[in-house]
Amino acid sequence: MAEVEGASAPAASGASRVEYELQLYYWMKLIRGFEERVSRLHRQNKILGGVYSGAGQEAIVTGICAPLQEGDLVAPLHRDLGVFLMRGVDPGRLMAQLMGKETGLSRGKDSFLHGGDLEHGIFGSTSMLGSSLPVAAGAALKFQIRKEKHIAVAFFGEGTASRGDVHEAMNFAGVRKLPVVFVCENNRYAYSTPLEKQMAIEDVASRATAYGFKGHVVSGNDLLAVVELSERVMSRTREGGGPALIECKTYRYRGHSEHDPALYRDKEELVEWESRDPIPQYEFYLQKRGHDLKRIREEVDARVNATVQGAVEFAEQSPLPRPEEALEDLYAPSGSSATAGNPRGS
Amino acid sequence: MAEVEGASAPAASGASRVEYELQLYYWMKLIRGFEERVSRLHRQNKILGGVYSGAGQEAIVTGICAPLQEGDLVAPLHRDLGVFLMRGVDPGRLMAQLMGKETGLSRGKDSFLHGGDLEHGIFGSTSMLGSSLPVAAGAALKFQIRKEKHIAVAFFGEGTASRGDVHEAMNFAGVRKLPVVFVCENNRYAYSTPLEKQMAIEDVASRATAYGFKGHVVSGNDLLAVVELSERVMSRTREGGGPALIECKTYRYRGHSEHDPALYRDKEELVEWESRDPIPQYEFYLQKRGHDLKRIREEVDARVNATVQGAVEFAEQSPLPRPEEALEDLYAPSGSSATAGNPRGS
Amino acid sequence: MEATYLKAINQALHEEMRRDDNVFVMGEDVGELGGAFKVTEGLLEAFGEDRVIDTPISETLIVGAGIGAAVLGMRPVLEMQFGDFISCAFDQIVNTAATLRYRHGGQASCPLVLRAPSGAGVHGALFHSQNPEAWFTRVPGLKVVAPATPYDAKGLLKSAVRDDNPVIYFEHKRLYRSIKEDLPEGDFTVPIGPAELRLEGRDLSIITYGGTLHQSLDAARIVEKEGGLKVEVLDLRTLLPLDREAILATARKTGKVLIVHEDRLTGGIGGEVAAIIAEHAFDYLDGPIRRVCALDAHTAFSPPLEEYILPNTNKIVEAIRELAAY
Amino acid sequence: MEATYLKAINQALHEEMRRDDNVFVMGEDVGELGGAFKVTEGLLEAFGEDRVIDTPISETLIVGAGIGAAVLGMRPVLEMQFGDFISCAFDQIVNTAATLRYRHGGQASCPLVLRAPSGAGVHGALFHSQNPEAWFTRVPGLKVVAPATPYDAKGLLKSAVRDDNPVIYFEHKRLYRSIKEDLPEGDFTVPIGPAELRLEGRDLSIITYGGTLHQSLDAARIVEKEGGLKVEVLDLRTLLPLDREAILATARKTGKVLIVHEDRLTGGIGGEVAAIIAEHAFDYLDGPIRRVCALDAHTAFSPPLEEYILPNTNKIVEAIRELAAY
Ligand SMILES: Cc1ncc(C[n+]2csc(CCOP(=O)(O)OP(=O)(O)O)c2C)c(N)n1
Ligand SMILES: Cc1ncc(C[n+]2csc(CCOP(=O)(O)OP(=O)(O)O)c2C)c(N)n1
Ligand SMILES: [Mg+2]
Ligand SMILES: [Mg+2]
Repeated sequence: MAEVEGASAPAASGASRVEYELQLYYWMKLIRGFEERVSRLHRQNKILGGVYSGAGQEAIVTGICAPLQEGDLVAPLHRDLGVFLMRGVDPGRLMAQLMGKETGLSRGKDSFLHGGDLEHGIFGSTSMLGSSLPVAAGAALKFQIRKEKHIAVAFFGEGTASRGDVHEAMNFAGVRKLPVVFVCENNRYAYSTPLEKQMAIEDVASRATAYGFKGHVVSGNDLLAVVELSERVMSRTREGGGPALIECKTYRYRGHSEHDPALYRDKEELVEWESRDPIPQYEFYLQKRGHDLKRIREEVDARVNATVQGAVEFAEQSPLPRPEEALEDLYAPSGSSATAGNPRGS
Repeated sequence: MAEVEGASAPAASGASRVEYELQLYYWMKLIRGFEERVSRLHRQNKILGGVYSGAGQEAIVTGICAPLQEGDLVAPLHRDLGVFLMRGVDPGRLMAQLMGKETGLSRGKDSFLHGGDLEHGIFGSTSMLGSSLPVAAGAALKFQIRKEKHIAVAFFGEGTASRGDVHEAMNFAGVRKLPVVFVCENNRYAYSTPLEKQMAIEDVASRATAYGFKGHVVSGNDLLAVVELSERVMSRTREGGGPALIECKTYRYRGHSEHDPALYRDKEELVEWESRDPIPQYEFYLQKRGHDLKRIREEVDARVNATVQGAVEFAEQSPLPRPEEALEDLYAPSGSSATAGNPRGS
Repeated sequence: MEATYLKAINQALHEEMRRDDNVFVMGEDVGELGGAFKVTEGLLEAFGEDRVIDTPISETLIVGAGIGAAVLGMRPVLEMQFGDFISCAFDQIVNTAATLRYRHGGQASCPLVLRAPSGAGVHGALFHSQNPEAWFTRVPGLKVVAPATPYDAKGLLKSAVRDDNPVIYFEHKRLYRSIKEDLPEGDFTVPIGPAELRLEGRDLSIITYGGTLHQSLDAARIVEKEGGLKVEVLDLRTLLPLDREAILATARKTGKVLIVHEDRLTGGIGGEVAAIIAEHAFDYLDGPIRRVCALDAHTAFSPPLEEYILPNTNKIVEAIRELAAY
Repeated sequence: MEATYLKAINQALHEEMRRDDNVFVMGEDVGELGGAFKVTEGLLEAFGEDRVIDTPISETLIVGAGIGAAVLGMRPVLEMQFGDFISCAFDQIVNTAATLRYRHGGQASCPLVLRAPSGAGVHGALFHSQNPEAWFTRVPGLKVVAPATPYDAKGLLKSAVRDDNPVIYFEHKRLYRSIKEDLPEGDFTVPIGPAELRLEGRDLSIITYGGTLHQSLDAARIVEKEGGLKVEVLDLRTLLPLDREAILATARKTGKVLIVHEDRLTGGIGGEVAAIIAEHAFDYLDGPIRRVCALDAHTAFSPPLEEYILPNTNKIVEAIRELAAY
């Protein structure tokens, strides 16, 4: 059985560590700021279709993505907008993606987070929950076959854990000891369905043993704890230690999507979880570490605002795709990269 | 972690228990005798298509089906021919099924064990391994909704355990505490694929904890142990104790199908397992209980031969279906049993 | 009483559950939430947790368990939260359910309904806009319906619940709240099978179903107004089995056939309909059989792309003019 | 060198794996066993465990993991042990793989091959006889091929491996050991796309693919012998995209079209082919477009039933006679 892992100070220290910790703060704030703006734009009808907020869960994406390296592959799910920001996708292009603009990741083809960006190591997942876990296992298989020191990371919700795809992926990862880390964001609800209707156990992480690897539980609202754990787990996986499952306990602030008032939830529960908000928790830590929080917060807020504003402006000024582009990008030009292999023989 | 459960004498005793134990012996021998004949008929081209022998695994079907009651639903898989015999399907009709005759369970429509017989509580599984587990869960759901004291039983191989369907079914069974017993016949191979390429753990049973119920491991070649365990587990499930998983460790004597010489296996391994054959083991037990084994064996062999011979004769004399029947039984007459519900209101 | 398409479905569920306590509803968030679209609203309150079952996110389980309950005499009405996710339950539908009776020598049946909210035009993008019907219309043992009006939505759902076969029921999301109709009081059904002539004509036939029925009717009115063309509009309603007689009757009557559906051109049901006509009404044809369907692409998200891909009234009007002039 | 259909596939795998070390093979029992049909025989010995991967029984994983490796530049050749089990991987194929490039704004590709042994006539019954091709030919983003000869089997597989799109490769089980052909030495490919005229004629066109090509050719020879009828036989080979030009050319040339496939009538590819002709070659038609296909049932097991359901040379001859007399 997995136990909740305690937070401890990050492994490295010194000046670069300080900078790194401030950078984590910026990321978490950027994600929150960006998503808040997205919700607003949705209300203003400037973003159409389904919008799924990760508000309250920012520490997870931040802590999980922080130790990633170039060449790693991540498959985010619908609440993981932060993954795009942290992996270096241009905020403007991301906002353009959400608005269905030509400059978006999918050039207007798909909505919200279903556009991927392999240049930044992001696999765009379909809506079919859980289907990205086999894909992540396959990416890890490539790293293994090629003896590359990369890892694949797949995010999924505790509701998604019920899908057969998740089982098949984890089992295969266990058998082949693949370099893949599965990250469960357990926010206790899947749309309206509470945890106890989703599974008869408390910790998704405890399923890892059924596949022959280790499951870890961590408070998903405690950025330090998430970072510390993900650094440790990922470097083990990267070094050939095989797959791992990290379960982050958290809570979804908003409705399932922006259309959902979430009346099925207890208001008390929300208040309780808001009191565990990851941002003030982390701010308290920074203060304890001797930072001038007020100054930092102002600075970061200004940077976040500017970045988000810039992204919105870029996206709004970007053109919509031309209608005929609907028929583009369905197929790769036949054999275009067939010669990119390693031709041997004649 | 599940541990191997030790065999002990069956719970009940007295004259009826003695008869019951002899009946178990008959069943096990009948299954072996019937399947041996099937293999032979296949070599003689009297049975076409895929034939999958359960030789070596007879104690499992026998021990699992023994405590079943009328009204329970069983979903056997490809190696569980014995389920049909034990549930009271006429051996002649079963043989006719294998020969594609009009008198077979599916009237010649499907091959081997894909014909079901709901009259005897047998759901005919498709070839798609694992797909019968959600069905069994659904049958159990019906028993639960209707407050009937029945159980559903689904057989599956350790290879099948890798399918997503198995996960979805077990998870749901756990959540709803359904009256369903999952029975894994772990014969260490799935076609040519050995256990260690199928999963990174030793016991399929240990997965039950991931779904909030208990997994049991038993020697599948020890009929007494299987019976004792299945009686205990099933009566608990029947009384509302929720689902359970029973894993029976065993070995497949023959190739994957009758077409397969199974060259990928070590011959030593086969010899080792043949030395654990369930029939002599159980014969030894009967002897210890004071039975005149020689007499019993002769009697039982004679009964088995007569039954099998009768079945073959019935099947061989049965007509093939008429060609035009190919278009029958695709659809139920519309609404034929719609009134069989419990009409209320106007 | 006037009812939206959505309300009509909801009413059918309430009434059928009241009529027969073998009927129960199962799916993701169908209980307290009343489903993502509120189609199952009020059922939990009326019938309790044993008959309105929230499942984990397990499409294969939903259908598989529905089958298990159905063979034992229950009448499950299963929901895919979006029709797109039907792909996750594909094997259970096309293999377990569709072959069940055949495999059991006619001694078992599988009376389940699988509701699948489908269709585009709501900015749903690739995975919330699909029209999966043609994957299933090629599978014997299944029935497939796709109502286009509140009346049919209610009547066909009732027939589906009472049918002893697995019925896939495609309800078009865009119609949920956009169309209303006066429904008769009391119980009524619409039989599975027969198509419905929505508009009589003589110059040209449109054969359609689901979301594009309304666009087709609009187009027919436009061309009549502008040039007096009398277009006949046939609503298939049931997609498996197809109403071959009605299809052939309208083709023979007008001699010119335009097939319209929101599903993609290639591999859509239109191909099958065209083939039936080209084989059995060949001598009556006065022009090519034309199709107005979604283009052969995924349903893209951005409005200019989605609009370009999907059929609409204008595109239908255009095609009518061309075909009429042939 | 003479090779069976099966051997041709095996050769293509050996040669492509030798040519490009991004190519690897993955599926159930593809390693030591060499696959249920021995199609992957010898690969493990030649290329080792990293490139010939036995998986657990997890069809969704096989395809999903193939996609994950493919987007990173590998070229997986995946095997479904029987094509029938493709239903268990359905979502990954039609949603993850087929939409991948579209969703990634053209900046990603998914060069995988999914081999699916399909087809009936081997006493395989309901779940070892299926012809699943038409489920996939309606999905943009996929390519679908179905070779009917050893030469095409080898050449199309090589093209599929080198193609940057997901290609579903249907190989007909009945052909594995029943047909042989002299194959040229050295590397050759057959392009994905073009159909192949197998027999020139003038009186009537048969359009077919896969297992029924051979029955169609036999039928053409029979009717020529008996009455001098010149039947043209077009082998589609690639089912997505269809070779519309070749289809229309033969239809325009002979004016009478008979479509033959082993897949079921309703919802088979024949409907789409007929629709293309009825729209674009209408003026050239001298008779109804006919189809000889499997009846609308599951492929039953018992020989009289299976025979009744499946198309065969006699049924084709019959249809040719009728259509020719029209
Ligand atoms: C296969 C599938 N079934 C259903 C849905 C509809 N759906 C979208 S999100 C969601 C809830 C997901 O819950 P969880 O995995 O816990 O993630 P969360 O939304 O809580 O982050 C559902 C049911 C889907 N997208 N895919
Ligand atoms: C979904 C699916 N994939 C593959 C197969 C092909 N197949 C039939 S039996 C078998 C091996 C099954 O192994 P296991 O579950 O261990 O049962 P056993 O045969 O050992 O009794 C395979 C791969 C199948 N029938 N269904
Ligand atoms: Mg959740
Ligand atoms: Mg096994």
